[in-house]
Amino acid sequence: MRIEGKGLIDRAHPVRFSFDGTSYGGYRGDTLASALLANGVRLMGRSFKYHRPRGPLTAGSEEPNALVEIHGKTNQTPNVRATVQEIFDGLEARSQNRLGSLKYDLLEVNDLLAPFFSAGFYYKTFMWPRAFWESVYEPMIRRAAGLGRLSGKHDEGAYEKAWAWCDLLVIGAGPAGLMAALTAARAGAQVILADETPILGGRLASDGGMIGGEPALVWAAAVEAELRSLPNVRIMTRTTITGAYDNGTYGALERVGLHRPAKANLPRECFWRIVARRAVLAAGAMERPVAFPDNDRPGIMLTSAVRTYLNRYGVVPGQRITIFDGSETGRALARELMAAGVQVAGIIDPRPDASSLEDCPVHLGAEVVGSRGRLGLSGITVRKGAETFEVETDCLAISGGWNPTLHLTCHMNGRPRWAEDLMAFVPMEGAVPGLVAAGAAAGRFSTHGALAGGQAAAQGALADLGFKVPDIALPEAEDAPCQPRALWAVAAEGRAWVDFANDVTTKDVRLAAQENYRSVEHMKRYTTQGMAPDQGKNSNVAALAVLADATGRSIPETGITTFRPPYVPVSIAAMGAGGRGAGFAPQRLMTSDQASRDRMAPMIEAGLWYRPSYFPKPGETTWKEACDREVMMVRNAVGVADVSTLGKIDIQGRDAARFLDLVYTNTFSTLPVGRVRYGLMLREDGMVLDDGTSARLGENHFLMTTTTAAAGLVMRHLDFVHQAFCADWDLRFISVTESWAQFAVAGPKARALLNSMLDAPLGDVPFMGLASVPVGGVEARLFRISFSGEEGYEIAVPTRYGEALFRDLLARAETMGGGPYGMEALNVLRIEKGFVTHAEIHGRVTAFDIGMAKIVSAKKDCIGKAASQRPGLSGPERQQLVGLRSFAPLTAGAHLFRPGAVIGQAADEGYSTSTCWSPTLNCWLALAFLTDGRARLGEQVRLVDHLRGKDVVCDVCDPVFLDPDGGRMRA
Amino acid sequence: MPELIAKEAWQGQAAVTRAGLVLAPLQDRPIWSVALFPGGADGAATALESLGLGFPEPNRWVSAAEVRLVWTGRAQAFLMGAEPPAGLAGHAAVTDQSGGWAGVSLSGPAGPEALARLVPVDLRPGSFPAGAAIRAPVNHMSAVILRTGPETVEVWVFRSMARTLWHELTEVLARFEARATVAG
Amino acid sequence: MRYSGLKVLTEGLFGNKGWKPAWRDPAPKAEYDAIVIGGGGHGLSTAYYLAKNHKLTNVAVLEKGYLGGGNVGRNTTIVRANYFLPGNQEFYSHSLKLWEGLEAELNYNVMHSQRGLINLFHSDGQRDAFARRGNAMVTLGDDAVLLDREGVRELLPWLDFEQTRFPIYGGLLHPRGGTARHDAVAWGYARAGDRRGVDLIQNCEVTGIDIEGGRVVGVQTTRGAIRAKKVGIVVAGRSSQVAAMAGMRLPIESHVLQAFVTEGLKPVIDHVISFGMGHFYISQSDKGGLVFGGDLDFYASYAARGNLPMVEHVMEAGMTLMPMIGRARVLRSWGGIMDMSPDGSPIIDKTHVEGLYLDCGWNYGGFKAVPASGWCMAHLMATDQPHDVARRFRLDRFRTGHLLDEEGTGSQHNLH
Amino acid sequence: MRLTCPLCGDRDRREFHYYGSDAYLDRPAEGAAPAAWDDYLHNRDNPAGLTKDLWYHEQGCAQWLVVTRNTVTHEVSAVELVAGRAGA
Repeated sequence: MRIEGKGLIDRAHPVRFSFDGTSYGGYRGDTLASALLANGVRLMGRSFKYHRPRGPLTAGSEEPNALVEIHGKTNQTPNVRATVQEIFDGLEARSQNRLGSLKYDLLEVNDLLAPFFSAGFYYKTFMWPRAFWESVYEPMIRRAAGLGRLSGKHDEGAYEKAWAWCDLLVIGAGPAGLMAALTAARAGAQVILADETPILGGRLASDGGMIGGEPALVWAAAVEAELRSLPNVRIMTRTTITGAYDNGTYGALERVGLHRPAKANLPRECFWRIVARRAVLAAGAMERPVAFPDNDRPGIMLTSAVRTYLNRYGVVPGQRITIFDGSETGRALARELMAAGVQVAGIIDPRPDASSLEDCPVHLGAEVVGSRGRLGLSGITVRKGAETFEVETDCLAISGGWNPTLHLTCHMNGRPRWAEDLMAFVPMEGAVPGLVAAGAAAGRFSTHGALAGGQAAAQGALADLGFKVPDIALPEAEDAPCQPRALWAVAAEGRAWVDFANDVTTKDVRLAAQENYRSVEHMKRYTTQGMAPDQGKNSNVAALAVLADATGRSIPETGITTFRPPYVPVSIAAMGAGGRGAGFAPQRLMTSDQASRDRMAPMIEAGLWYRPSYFPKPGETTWKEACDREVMMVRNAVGVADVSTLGKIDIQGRDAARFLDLVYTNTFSTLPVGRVRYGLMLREDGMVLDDGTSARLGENHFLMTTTTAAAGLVMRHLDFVHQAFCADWDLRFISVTESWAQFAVAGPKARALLNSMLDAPLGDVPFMGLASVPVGGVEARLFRISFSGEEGYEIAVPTRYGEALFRDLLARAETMGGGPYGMEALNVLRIEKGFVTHAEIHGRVTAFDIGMAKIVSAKKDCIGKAASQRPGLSGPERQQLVGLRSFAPLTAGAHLFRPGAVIGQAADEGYSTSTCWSPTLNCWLALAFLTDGRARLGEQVRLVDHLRGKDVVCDVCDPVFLDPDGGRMRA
Repeated sequence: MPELIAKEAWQGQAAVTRAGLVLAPLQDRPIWSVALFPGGADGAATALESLGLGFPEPNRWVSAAEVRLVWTGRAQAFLMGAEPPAGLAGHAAVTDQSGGWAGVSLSGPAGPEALARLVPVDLRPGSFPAGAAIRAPVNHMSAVILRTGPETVEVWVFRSMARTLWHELTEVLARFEARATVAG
Repeated sequence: MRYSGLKVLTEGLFGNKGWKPAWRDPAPKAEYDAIVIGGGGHGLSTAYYLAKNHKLTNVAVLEKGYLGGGNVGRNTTIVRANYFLPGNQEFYSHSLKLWEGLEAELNYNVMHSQRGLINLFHSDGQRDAFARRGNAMVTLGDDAVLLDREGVRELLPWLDFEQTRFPIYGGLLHPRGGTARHDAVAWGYARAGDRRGVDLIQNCEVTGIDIEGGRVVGVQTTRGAIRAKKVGIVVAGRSSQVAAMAGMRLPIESHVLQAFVTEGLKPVIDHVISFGMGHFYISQSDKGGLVFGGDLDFYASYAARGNLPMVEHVMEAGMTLMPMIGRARVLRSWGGIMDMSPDGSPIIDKTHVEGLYLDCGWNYGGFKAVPASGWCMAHLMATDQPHDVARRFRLDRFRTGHLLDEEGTGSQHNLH
Repeated sequence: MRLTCPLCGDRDRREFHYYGSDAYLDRPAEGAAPAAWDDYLHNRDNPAGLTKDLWYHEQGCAQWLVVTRNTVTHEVSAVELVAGRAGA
């Protein structure tokens, strides 16, 4: 029911929305919950386990009951708090967690079975027969459990992540937060003021009151206006601080587009990383419910929530309201309701000695011990002394006291402190370095306490940061002393809910104690209390109070479970913004990229790079046809491949050669200028890290190449070795991977191809030699190296000429029966030659394993040498690199056995790493690791691939299948 | 053979303006890494004097006419816009980085706010003033970032990632623009 | 008291008044035949199997906090046996077999759910590496199926097969892989051990290990000195500190691993799925929350909480792989402290002190190992001989080079 | 988590790569006993409290850093350049 003249909603802007298919009206500024309550709708959901009818308990993000699905045009969002979701034209909300309609939920039968669904019942049953768990019990449990539904469709919404920096982050814009922000802003500090709601003021918007002699909201508006006028202040509304992390980092979730119709590119949410030198936690406090039998019916809500609905939204959630509250706020609510013309059926005040002077019935020393109403509250049972009586009512406001909103102070393992004088937990000071709690969050519940606390917290932060602390007179405000109250549970028979969201009752907590799950952590985990969407915000303290009572301990002795981030649930899409599709990692493109795509080459991922898989010709229907052709093209004519993705590191200095001697197993100081040498690099633990070639460009100048996969790893490794062990050497190096485009030109016609384009004919460049050659007016570097086994060159030009050179190379190659080749052919060519890649040097192999022990120099130390000499890393029991040949297809990842051996782990002697059909040798080849393999050349092994149905006997041979003497490369 | 034709990192890419921000591709230019050898600072300084440049302090860049010297690491700077002067040899390792980097400029008062979507460093003028140059990530990419005007910031990344940079920045601007249209 | 469906019914009818404590709270005795330091999953299962397999019933478990308060209660609940190196393979295979009978063994429903685990791969090279793994599993007698892209699509049609950064080439399906209810495992072993006479002593922190003449004789605790003939250190997460009490310096570095759970959702993910190109694995709990995790935060830590960079990385991985989970909300994140060893594999071995045994270095694979770890540790403590399936988990293997490096990332502790 | 790089200033943890204990700086001399290498590569004090470890400013200046840090509170008390340390 809407109350004229009350609330901060915008009555000039009516809004239409729907809930479960029924259209309703509300106003801009309404939440879904306030608008539904205004329309007389109290039933908004079903509880998790028992499927009990539920309506809102709160008016905030801690809501445990009123969770709904929001449906957009293309997707849906489950578990949205109706108490937070703002309405807009066209908003479509649906209830969730029901089988049938919200009013007639078939799973309500669970409520009747409640005696058998006690805490932890599932640990004690569903064990027989064994096979029924996956086939019967678990599917049944899963279907009944859960809350809302995901659609299963990709989330195509826009999301954003952002950074912000400030001197002072103020969390919450109630009186404490406003005062803190104002104090810091006037000092000139960079201030961020964040509040979860769309407006500033916090509970001032719900509770009214006076500040500085004027209505509190007038004061708040003036502060807001000043803050908005200052360039050093950033106000972030609809923004919840979700987590406190190390060194002043805070996570925050901003609801950017959730309160309006979807709009292209408008983020739904933005996840902020706020870096704050200091922070003030001014998040207020949360009211606690009271556990009494059937305390969960729609219409029963917190006193503070009823007050918020009345004063902020101009809504009363019933026609005849009862208040079960032993504090002055309960009295204030009663007066406000009556002033608004709403009938108050009575105040049930557990205090025996409080005033009974109100314009409505007051029952002192009384408690609510029961409630009625199938889908919503229709009456309550009140007990006063020995007598009980019924009260007809459709809305009951309850209050069991207040808990400071201290959750963020626990995020770095701080444990709250029990304050007996407040009957509440308060933040442990210093729990989050740089963060200070103020106002109700620190247990100072009066308005004056909030203003003074906010100011003091800001002043402390300013002083720490070296700002001049401004002198601001504190406005006058109410400063009623806190009346400690703790009404956790009413002693009465029946199920009394502690955790509404997970359907945990006081009986469950007591059962946990009875079964010796007495640690508060055991109780939580056994009953699931505190693990629901509200994260125990409404139930943790009460549950442990009940546990303390059941185990005969005090509350501080019982302890408290901790609160973990996020403070409110955060969508995966928001924290993962940018990750969708290709955004997960940068895409690196070679200069030849477009030319390869122009030739219809499928591009495949190689680390972050994209490389052509093969270059299809008309008439070729499979990749293998293209691959075989490309291999033969290289073997018989000439092929061109872009190899720019290999890491290239330019190394200079008088100690450059000495450095290479340290990081490579073999010696580079003896390499003549103008020559290239293959090098093997180990990790310090002795395993092969990477391999590649390094060229000596000058006496003190080398160019190292790495594999594509390990380029970054090697750079980091070199930086470490340099900075940790030889920082004083005359040595500098830098990656030049991006500065050069480099192309392999391989095949018997490679030299002819180069000669057709170089500005001067190629002189005598020996195998593993290098030359500087002019091409098309550009000075190119030419390396005579081969990864194919053919006469091969790699020609490098500055990146900007890469595309032109590539296109030109291809055009010329094609006139000679050659052309481009892709990764597939490149792989076949190198397998035929027994060259290893990271398929072989996969981090568990030594130089010994791959037959390269001979290039670990005995004359010098190198990184990894000592550890590689551990006894377990060489010898006949090691699996060693061999070749396998067969006329039947081979697969990589198959395992090797002796022919005739019984297949089993004990007989397993190795595995294949790379395979191909060799069009050159007309058979299948594989590289493999085989126990004592080098001693077994000429033997046969059985290659078994269970997964792909292969069982082939093949010949063990040297891994260099083709041209073992290297005559073709050296030609 | 005919001359090889150079291709700019941003060949054919036009600037875009959204939400009051101008994202513009920058022309390629000579870029040389100048990395001082131990004890090479004085010799290098002498050589660099010919360009009118001193070696920049960490997180700073200096310029003379169109030539810049940008700090990029310990005892390392990028010389942008000119070939390295003679006389550096022996004092510094000089390495051609030209064409290996792709740069954009982002201009407009909200530039730092837009870049705060991708860069985990505060680029507002108060903490990133005139003459500032840093190494920092742009989302998952390594970058060199410079303030080149009161409302202009340059971002340089590896050339192979140019397309990703452009995509991520234009996406940021699109979101920014959408936010601006619903603000208030 | 035996648990059963009938018992739940009868107790339900009579107000659940008859349920007995799941375990006793005994005061520590002056002396035990064996003491297990650490009341986590591994410690509790060690004590249980000492009692059950080796008839040692004068046994105590000393726990500084509450039972199951460490990593057994803060993991992503995955149970699998998909290793490929001899040494690991047979151990996890044995463990999975124990899991398969665990409810009957313990008379406690640990909700072991063999829903199938799928490791996705994203290149030909990764496919071959997974084939090697799968073939090793089948060779051992376990189960593995290599799925191609269409095979994955059939099971997981909602993955992003079109736009994801690293396309899905296929997956290795391990049908017997799955999940279990983590707390229940600790409680089940605790209750079963208690029933066999094991003393479970909570809030009892070991502060010293008493050694005389190279032989262990007992421990000092916050509840007094306790003598023992044999002592097992089973305190993954704090191994370095407890081992230091016996003068040992372990090949262990402690790291934090974060995990996440969303709000409850109706069933949407029926398997355990792991991403091959980023650190991300996910399943859905029976309560409906999506339970997922990623890699370590990567810095040494005892804080049991993490930071945002890894949080964001995990979420971004989720968004590129399965953008349908975008609107699920993360309810809670937490961290566990991992014993990271230099090859990613555990240690179950004797020490230089007679009667002192060590079970540690579980990296982040400890949960699925709970049954076999206890089984093998109990065997070692009772017989002084390593159990055959744990014979390679030696403390000296880093010195000798007999490594068990499944990831191939080498001796850097945090890279496994 | 944030680290103050001596060159680049206060930066987010995501810019850094972590290696391990600063024990990695004390590489045994050539010919050292296997036990020394075992200790160097594998065995760690692994303190719950103050520690020194190695971080690489990969997304910044590419410097290796020695960070003095508390493994329980994550408080950072000092950051130095590996290359700039005494005796380097």
